[in-house]
Amino acid sequence: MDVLLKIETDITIQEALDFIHSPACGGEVVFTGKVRNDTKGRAVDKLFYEAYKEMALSEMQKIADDVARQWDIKKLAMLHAVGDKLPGEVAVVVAVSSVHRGIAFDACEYAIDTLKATVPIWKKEFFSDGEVV
Amino acid sequence: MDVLLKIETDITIQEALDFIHSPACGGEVVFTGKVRNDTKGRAVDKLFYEAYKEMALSEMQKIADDVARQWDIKKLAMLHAVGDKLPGEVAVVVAVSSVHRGIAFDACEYAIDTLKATVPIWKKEFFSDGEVV
Amino acid sequence: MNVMLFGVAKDIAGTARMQLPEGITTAGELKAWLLATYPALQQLKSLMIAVNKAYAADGQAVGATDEIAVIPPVSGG
Amino acid sequence: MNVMLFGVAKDIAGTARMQLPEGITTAGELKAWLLATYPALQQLKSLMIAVNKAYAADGQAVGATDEIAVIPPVSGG
Repeated sequence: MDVLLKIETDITIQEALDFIHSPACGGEVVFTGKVRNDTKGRAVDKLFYEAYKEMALSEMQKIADDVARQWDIKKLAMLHAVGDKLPGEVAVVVAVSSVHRGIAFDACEYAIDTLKATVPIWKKEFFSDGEVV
Repeated sequence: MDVLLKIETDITIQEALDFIHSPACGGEVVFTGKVRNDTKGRAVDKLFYEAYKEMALSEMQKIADDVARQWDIKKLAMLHAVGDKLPGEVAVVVAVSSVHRGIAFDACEYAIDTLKATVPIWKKEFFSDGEVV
Repeated sequence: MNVMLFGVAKDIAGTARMQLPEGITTAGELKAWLLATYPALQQLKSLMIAVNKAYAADGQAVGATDEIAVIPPVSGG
Repeated sequence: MNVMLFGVAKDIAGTARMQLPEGITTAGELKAWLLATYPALQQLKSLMIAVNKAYAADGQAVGATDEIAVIPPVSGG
């Protein structure tokens, strides 16, 4: 399985799509997490993402290893943004390609669920009412 | 729920991404089906997709109605290509956006599974050994 | 010529369009007529009839003014 | 200064880095020391210690040459 891991200020869906493209693979599933303009009804101005980058990349590699062990996925890209992100901007992209589509959904959902549970990245929410959480 | 349905010679992932984008939605799931360069070990030169277009759009609308009934999805795009398609080219794109990610995976997988079962579109496979199936 | 044939059904019948045969009044009768007239259709996993762009049950009435389609197993995606 | 603090743990302690306190020899001891020294940390759903970029069990040894991180609940994605 080919793996692209990235934690950078700017990430794009396109670079994930480009990486997972393969004429041998019929199915691609891409999850994109974007900054929402509200959290539980409160307007959000921006988020700030901080990462313990080296460990985060190491935890992402563990997820990739788990995916490779469980499913016949050909390519996997996991990208996470850091720094200030405005509503509508991309925070995370997980993309997989495989010969068949069912496992692509399973692997992609597993990867994003696990990323959110284990990868050392934190967000601060800057609400429009001035509070920061 | 906003819906984009399209059956055309050329479709792109980008137009689906553009359609489902919304600063109110945190999660986007996109399935892309591409032409594979082999089927069960036999090399494929190209596929040809034929659609009963008006009924296909009507069946796609029924899928959209089912999705809207079952999940709180904000936007759904279903695009299918017709005509000659080479290995690596996009055949189908199903994209959804929602506030939360779990239902986005469920809705996207339901939509592509149902599309493949009910929407009147047919493919012919042109194998490199000359056979057409 | 209000009956359209698609995919492998078109290839087996050798035509993309035909007139609704005389005496056929339901979708089920049309399907039976097609299977008898073009026996290769019996090898398909399924053969559906659509009337006015929607899948039709066997008992649904068909007539000369309906848009009728012969639908072999779909294979989109 | 081989202990790094992240996220809300950094905010609560008021520093991004500190020296491993004297007499602390395991990850569990460090966690206990942090919870006692900065009681607001007790309100977090979890507090993990990472040693050399991997999550550490309570019994894992820690020393002055290790890269140690204090990890409050993660919230990426």
